[in-house]
Amino acid sequence: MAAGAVSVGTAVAAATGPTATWVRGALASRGPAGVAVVGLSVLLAWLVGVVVAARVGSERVEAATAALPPRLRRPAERVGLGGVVLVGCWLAVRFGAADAVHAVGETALAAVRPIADLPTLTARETVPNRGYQLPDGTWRGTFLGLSPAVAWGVRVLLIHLYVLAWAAWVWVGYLLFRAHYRRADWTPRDDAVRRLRGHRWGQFGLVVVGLFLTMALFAPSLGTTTAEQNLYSPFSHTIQYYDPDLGRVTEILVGNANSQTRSVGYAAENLGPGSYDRFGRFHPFGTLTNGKDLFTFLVHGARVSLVVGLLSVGASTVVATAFALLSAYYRGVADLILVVTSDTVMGVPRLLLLILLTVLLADTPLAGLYDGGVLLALVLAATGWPFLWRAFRGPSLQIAERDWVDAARNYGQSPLGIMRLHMLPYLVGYLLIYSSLVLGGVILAIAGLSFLGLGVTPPTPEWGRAVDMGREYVATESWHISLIPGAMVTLVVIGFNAVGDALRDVVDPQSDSGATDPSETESRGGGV
Amino acid sequence: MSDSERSGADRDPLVSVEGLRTYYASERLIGGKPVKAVDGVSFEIGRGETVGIVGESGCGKTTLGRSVLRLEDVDAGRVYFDGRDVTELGRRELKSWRQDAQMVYQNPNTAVNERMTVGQIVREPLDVHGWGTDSDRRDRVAELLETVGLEAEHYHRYPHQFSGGQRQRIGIARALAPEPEFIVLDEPVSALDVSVQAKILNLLTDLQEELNLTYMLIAHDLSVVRHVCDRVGVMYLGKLMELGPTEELFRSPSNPYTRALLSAIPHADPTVSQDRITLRGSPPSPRDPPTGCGFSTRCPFKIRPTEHDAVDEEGWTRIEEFRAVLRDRARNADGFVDGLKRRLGVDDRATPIREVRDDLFGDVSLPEAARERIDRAVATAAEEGVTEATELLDDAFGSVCETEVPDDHPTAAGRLSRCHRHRDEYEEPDEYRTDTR
Amino acid sequence: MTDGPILSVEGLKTTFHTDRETVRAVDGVSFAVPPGRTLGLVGESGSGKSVTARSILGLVDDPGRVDPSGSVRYHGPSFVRRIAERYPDAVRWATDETDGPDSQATADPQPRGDSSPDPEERFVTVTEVRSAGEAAAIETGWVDLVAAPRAVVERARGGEIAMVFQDAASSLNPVYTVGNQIRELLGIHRDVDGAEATETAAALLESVGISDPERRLDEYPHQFSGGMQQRAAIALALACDPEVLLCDEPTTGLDVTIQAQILDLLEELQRERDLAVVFITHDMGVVSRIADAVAVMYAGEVVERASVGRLFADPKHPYTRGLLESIPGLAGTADRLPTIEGSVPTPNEPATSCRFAPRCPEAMPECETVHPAHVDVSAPSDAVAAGDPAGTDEHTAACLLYPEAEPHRRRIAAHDEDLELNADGSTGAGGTGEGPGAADRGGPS
Amino acid sequence: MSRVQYFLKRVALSVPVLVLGATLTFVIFRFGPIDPAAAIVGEAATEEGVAEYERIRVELGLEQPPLQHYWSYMTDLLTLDLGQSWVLAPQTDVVSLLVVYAPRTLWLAFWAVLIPIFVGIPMGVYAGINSDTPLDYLLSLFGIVWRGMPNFWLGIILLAVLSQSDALLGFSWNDLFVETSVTGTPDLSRLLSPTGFVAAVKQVLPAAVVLGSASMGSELRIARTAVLETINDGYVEAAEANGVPRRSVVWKHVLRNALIPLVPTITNEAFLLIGGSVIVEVVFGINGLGWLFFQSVLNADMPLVTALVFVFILVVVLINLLQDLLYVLIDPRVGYGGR
Repeated sequence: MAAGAVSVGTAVAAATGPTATWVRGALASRGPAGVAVVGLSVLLAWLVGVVVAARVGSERVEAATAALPPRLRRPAERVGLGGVVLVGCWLAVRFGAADAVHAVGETALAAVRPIADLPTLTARETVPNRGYQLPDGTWRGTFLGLSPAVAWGVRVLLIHLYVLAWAAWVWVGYLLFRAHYRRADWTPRDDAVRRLRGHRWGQFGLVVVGLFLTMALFAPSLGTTTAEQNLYSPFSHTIQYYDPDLGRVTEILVGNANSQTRSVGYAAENLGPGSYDRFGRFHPFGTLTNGKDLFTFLVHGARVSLVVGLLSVGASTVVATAFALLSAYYRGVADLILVVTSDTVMGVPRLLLLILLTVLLADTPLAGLYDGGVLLALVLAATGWPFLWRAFRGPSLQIAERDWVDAARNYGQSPLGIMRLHMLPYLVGYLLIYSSLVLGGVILAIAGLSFLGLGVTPPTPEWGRAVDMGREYVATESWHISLIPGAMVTLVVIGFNAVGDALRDVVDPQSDSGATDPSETESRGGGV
Repeated sequence: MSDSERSGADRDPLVSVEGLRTYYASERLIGGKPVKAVDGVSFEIGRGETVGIVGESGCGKTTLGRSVLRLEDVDAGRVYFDGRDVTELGRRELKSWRQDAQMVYQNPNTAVNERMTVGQIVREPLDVHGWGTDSDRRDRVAELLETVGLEAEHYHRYPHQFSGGQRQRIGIARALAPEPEFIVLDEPVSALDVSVQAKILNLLTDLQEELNLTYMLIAHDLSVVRHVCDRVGVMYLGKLMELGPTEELFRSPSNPYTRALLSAIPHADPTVSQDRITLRGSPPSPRDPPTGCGFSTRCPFKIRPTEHDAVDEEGWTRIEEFRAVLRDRARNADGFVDGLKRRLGVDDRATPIREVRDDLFGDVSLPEAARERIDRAVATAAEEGVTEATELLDDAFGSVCETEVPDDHPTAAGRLSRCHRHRDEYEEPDEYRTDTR
Repeated sequence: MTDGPILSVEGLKTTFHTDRETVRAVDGVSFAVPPGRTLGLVGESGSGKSVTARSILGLVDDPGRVDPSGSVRYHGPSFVRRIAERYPDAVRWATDETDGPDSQATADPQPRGDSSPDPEERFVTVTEVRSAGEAAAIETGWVDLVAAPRAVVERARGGEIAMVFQDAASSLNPVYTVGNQIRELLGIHRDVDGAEATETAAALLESVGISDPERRLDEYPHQFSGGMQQRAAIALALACDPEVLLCDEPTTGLDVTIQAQILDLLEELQRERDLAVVFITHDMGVVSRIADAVAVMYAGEVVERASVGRLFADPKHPYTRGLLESIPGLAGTADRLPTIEGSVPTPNEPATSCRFAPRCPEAMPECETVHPAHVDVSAPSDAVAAGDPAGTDEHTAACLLYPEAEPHRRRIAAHDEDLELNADGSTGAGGTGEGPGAADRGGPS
Repeated sequence: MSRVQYFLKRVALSVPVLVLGATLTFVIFRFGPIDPAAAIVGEAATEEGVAEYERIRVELGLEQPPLQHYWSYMTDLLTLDLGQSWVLAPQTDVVSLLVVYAPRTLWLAFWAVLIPIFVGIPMGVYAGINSDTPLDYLLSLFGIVWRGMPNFWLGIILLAVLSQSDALLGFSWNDLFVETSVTGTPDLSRLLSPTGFVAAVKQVLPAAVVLGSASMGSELRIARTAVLETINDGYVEAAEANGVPRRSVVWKHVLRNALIPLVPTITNEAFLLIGGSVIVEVVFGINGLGWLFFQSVLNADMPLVTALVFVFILVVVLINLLQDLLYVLIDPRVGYGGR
């Protein structure tokens, strides 16, 4: 222990000199911005320190700060600890620790990759659906020589069976665990599960969400063709088809083929749902105005929506939960500051803020990540947390009033411990409810932005863009371009809302509806 | 006041409270008055003793209990625990002291965390204070559960699976876990049915004997207090009105409020004929307490100004009621909207003060002097305002009860009562009461 | 005034059907209240007191249902007369004179079976008709509020039987002034409105002890203190001008000094208006203070009935005894309070045994198999001792220990016999006719 | 705390929101990734271009030290001196732009708020009173679907249907009552003449229906829940026990209380409309504020963008205050105790 204290002491001493210079420099050269940077660094150090102190046990650091007055001791410890950790991290980055980690990771991946590369039952390669039809009507290259539609159908079926099997396994496993391994013979969650079993509307929502998740997770296998080939770089891939004019199998660039399979509103140039094009390609939902396959576009679009949605909802939920716990536990000034901040963010209509921020940040490096997806997620999270915080604040305040929180304070539980053990578990229900409602809203918002040509950049597929493409053709032969993606957005949003409703009924049947108000607006992501 | 008067006769004090004040800040942004929840309370609790604090809702008894445990921010005063000043403790000392003083809560539904198993609940204080090893803690929890009349097998059950009485036992087990010396019992049985109540009270009594605990029992149910406590303090509007050994206090209450409170308890025996005092009105808001003695607005023993000796009992009742109406109106007239209404002359719905007077005094005969004062107040209310009229009446009919805060008066060995009537120049409450009957 | 009760409840049963079980919240409750008297209905939580009160007014919400085998008889003569006139088909004539021409002239009934095929549907019973010259008037009789159609029950609400709830704060509509709410009821039940209604409303508020009533009329419920809210709720009930007042724990949650005020007020109002009061509470002290007679409820059943003096002086049922002994302060200064083991069961099976048996210190094997019936437990000597030499004071208990004078076997047989007799009869005290098979079906799932 | 004090407190709380909101626009303007002056000048490498760039920087106050600039910027905004547009409509005052564009959006928003209130709430109340009937389920389903449908999608479908109304509906939308086109900006100059009024309403109606569709769903659901909850309240039972007829229970006691949670819903929806107006105005070709904002963002007309954002914040703050005012009027408990 003594050694620890000494080392911390030396580290602090060593850090003091350069830090002081840096602080002075920062303050002098950058004025208010410098002050902000210094303040933020101290805050960051403090936060890291709190986390570290919870793990390490604070006795070791006590010696180093013994000289300070008692009021300052604890924050100083935290900042000191955090500083040490941060400096350590910086040194590690500076001297190539990251490379080492990277190398280790690569080695590990290399070991796993062969296993991952094994053919799977649901893979496109196992059940291929791409081929060409000879004049005698037989198909080449497809699974068992079946027509592409049937082969594709078989694959879709297999994937869904696979997912179903997983779900069944999880459910049976849970029941077994509950019956044989869990020590408590009853938990509050059991009641929730029982209520869910009688909740038809929620089950409908779960099925819809399940289908959506399957679509996103298995997008590469579900599509009739690959995204790489059909959507991203059609001019770097070729396909074979039987050309009746030439009377033989010919190769053509996918891009060139696409230009001949466009759907632009009249019978001569339209490929509706369930049709084959002249290159033997099957289009379950028809083609887009640029001749690309709508179904493939949609399944990959689902993936983008899901990733962006989860990222943004995850980020805003974490922020909102932390803020809700803080404002409910400390109240007073902390709460007031958060009220004003969130009111300010909510004061700008959300969609306007989204439009503004996506355009503003379009040229920053952030926008390059995941074709603008990461930026979109961050913007959605930054504009969305106040709504969630509002929703969590009420329940948090109620929970903070409970006697058990008081009792925990009375036997000396720390504020963090109280928030984690005695408040957070009660928020989890609300967290799930609002997250699912918000996810629906976020998917709407993403679609709305891409409808306006913002957000995720082409050619990355996004549902809203398909709706936009088909705008002028709604009343024509090519109605499918707008209608199908729009209907899917609607269905998915309804699905997530249904899950949210069900969770609300299931988690807390007596919950007062005061909490329902924000959800009603939140589930729509700013009026899209 | 000597210490022996405050504490139990022969015990050394474990907890002593001196001039404790706990105010809640007003929710108004500007110009709000604080709620004086606890307003200068002093008492001592001897080791192994049970001191009861009784009072009606809103009198500050729960806040007092929480302030003693430092669960509320105290505005003034000291709380000594075993000679140490608890209000001065730093974070670390406070945390370790927290083991010694625990609390049992009123509502069995909110007292324990329903997302944790019984075992986790009882164990948590042990975890927080790093008590023993993991298996030590388990054993201790099992032992505690059995101590409070539950079973060790209940470790993995959730509170939902228990009845109100059993949940209360869980709460008690949790309070016992850190081996405290002192427990604040905040209405531990008031949410329970009578038959369950009795069991919990028995349990608490047994535990006290077994573990040599010191209790501070907060309750509104006087029969519970009478059954359990060695000494009782009666609270009204944040102040201790009377303090004394239970039996003596119940048998011969000194303070007018205690008398009224005791006489209001319906006795579960119809053959006992009670000399009932029914108080008028409800307790004033602690945000806006009366000047002088807090009980003066409802006190049937109130000292009356000598110049109105001729007014009879019925006359006084009416006068007090008239004053209450005016006070009430004056308070409402403070509001912005009402002020505006009055200025615009829209406020015509409320009966003019004159009619109130006619209603109240129409059928009683008052001496000329008193009647003259009242008429003057009515005129003032019409000309200047209700607040001015109220002040006029205060001048005319007010007494020491409304102007001076009474001190604690020792009324017998180990007993204190806060009432002006204990002063030499006035009749003692019991003398007064027999007089007027 | 008449000697008979104004409200009598016979074998009232209310059940709640859920997916998992059927809870017999009220299981064969009987009692009667005469005008000007107060019946105290006491019991611990879950004993079915409040459901009883709600069942009387037909206010039981889904999934609760009042079993048609029970009856709630309201005897108010003018109401019986009005309903008999309004629903002539539904009148059943219980007396011999019913066949006489007088009665037909009275309410123009067609008491023959032809027009009203099902006697079960006749919810108005007339027992006595007084002829005064040409017109004859129904003197006594009752309306069965369980069998009566909804419209009749709704007419009885307020004007005949009004109710005061436990939580006054929530039983007053927060967005209307107190005056508005009183005036509404005055308009419905007394047909007064305008300035007259305001005056009456102010008088009502004054009569429940609210000073400066005219100003208070314009205030909203949240501006009243807890005690005043309860007073206002009582004023609302009184605005209906009822004959019977059901008070569902009106003082629970109030401070003792305020409780004393409310109890005083109720006593005074009862004296003034000759109200019959059913006072529901769990507080033995309050009952002893306000009630004339007491019915003790346990798990949906009344286990003991007596005048208040006799019940407290000489409780017979082991449960009543246990309850009284466990009140702190009553038992003197004993260190330990006597307690009742166990807790109140949920009555989810038909009663084929004594529901108190598992907790009863005096239980015997038969308690598990025989459902006790109410037997008279008042010895004449008791009556004299209790200052009621006439012995009119009913005191019954549903326990196999009684009648005490009988030897053990005769006693059990008495309860058993009673039970069979009830199974044959139309209304039973316990509803035990279904036998053990029903118990199996109703078992916990 | 009285009701007036409650309201004053809310007003006081909206001041920091307004100031912080304006600060936010300043940060975007001054420190945002887009240099406003560069965006106005465009890519001009010539000397003239550089001079022009410098001139605009001075004009916009960008050459001042940040704090000084902030001060003048804030005083301008808070005194409603909103500056002028540079790219979209060069040398035009923002205020004069607002005078042209805002009425169209207001007209649209007016109908988009009104339609849900008069369609959604009655439906929800009906569903709540007759809960668990087939009609209730049907209405609830409508509410859910309405809420789930994206505005842009509903808009283009409605456009398609109306433009083909001859074939699909059997009548021509364009010629119905008065002649209008399906898309386009309503003409608000002739509102006072009957035909002008009808034309203006008809012109904006499809857009308003689309814009209000989700609100309609929300209000339906909230009204239903509110009614269901109110029906279970103590005073409803007490009123029934005291013999208040059912009609009167529903109309007097239930409805008034059920309205209270609807107030925030309606105002919340109202400010969602501001955001939604962008999409609807783009789809229906209405030259309103939403359209103006969208164009100014796309053209990086930063002075106009920030001025518009401030205007929107102002509107939201006002709507919030309106909500509080309605609250104070409708719920006498506001400001007392916990509320």
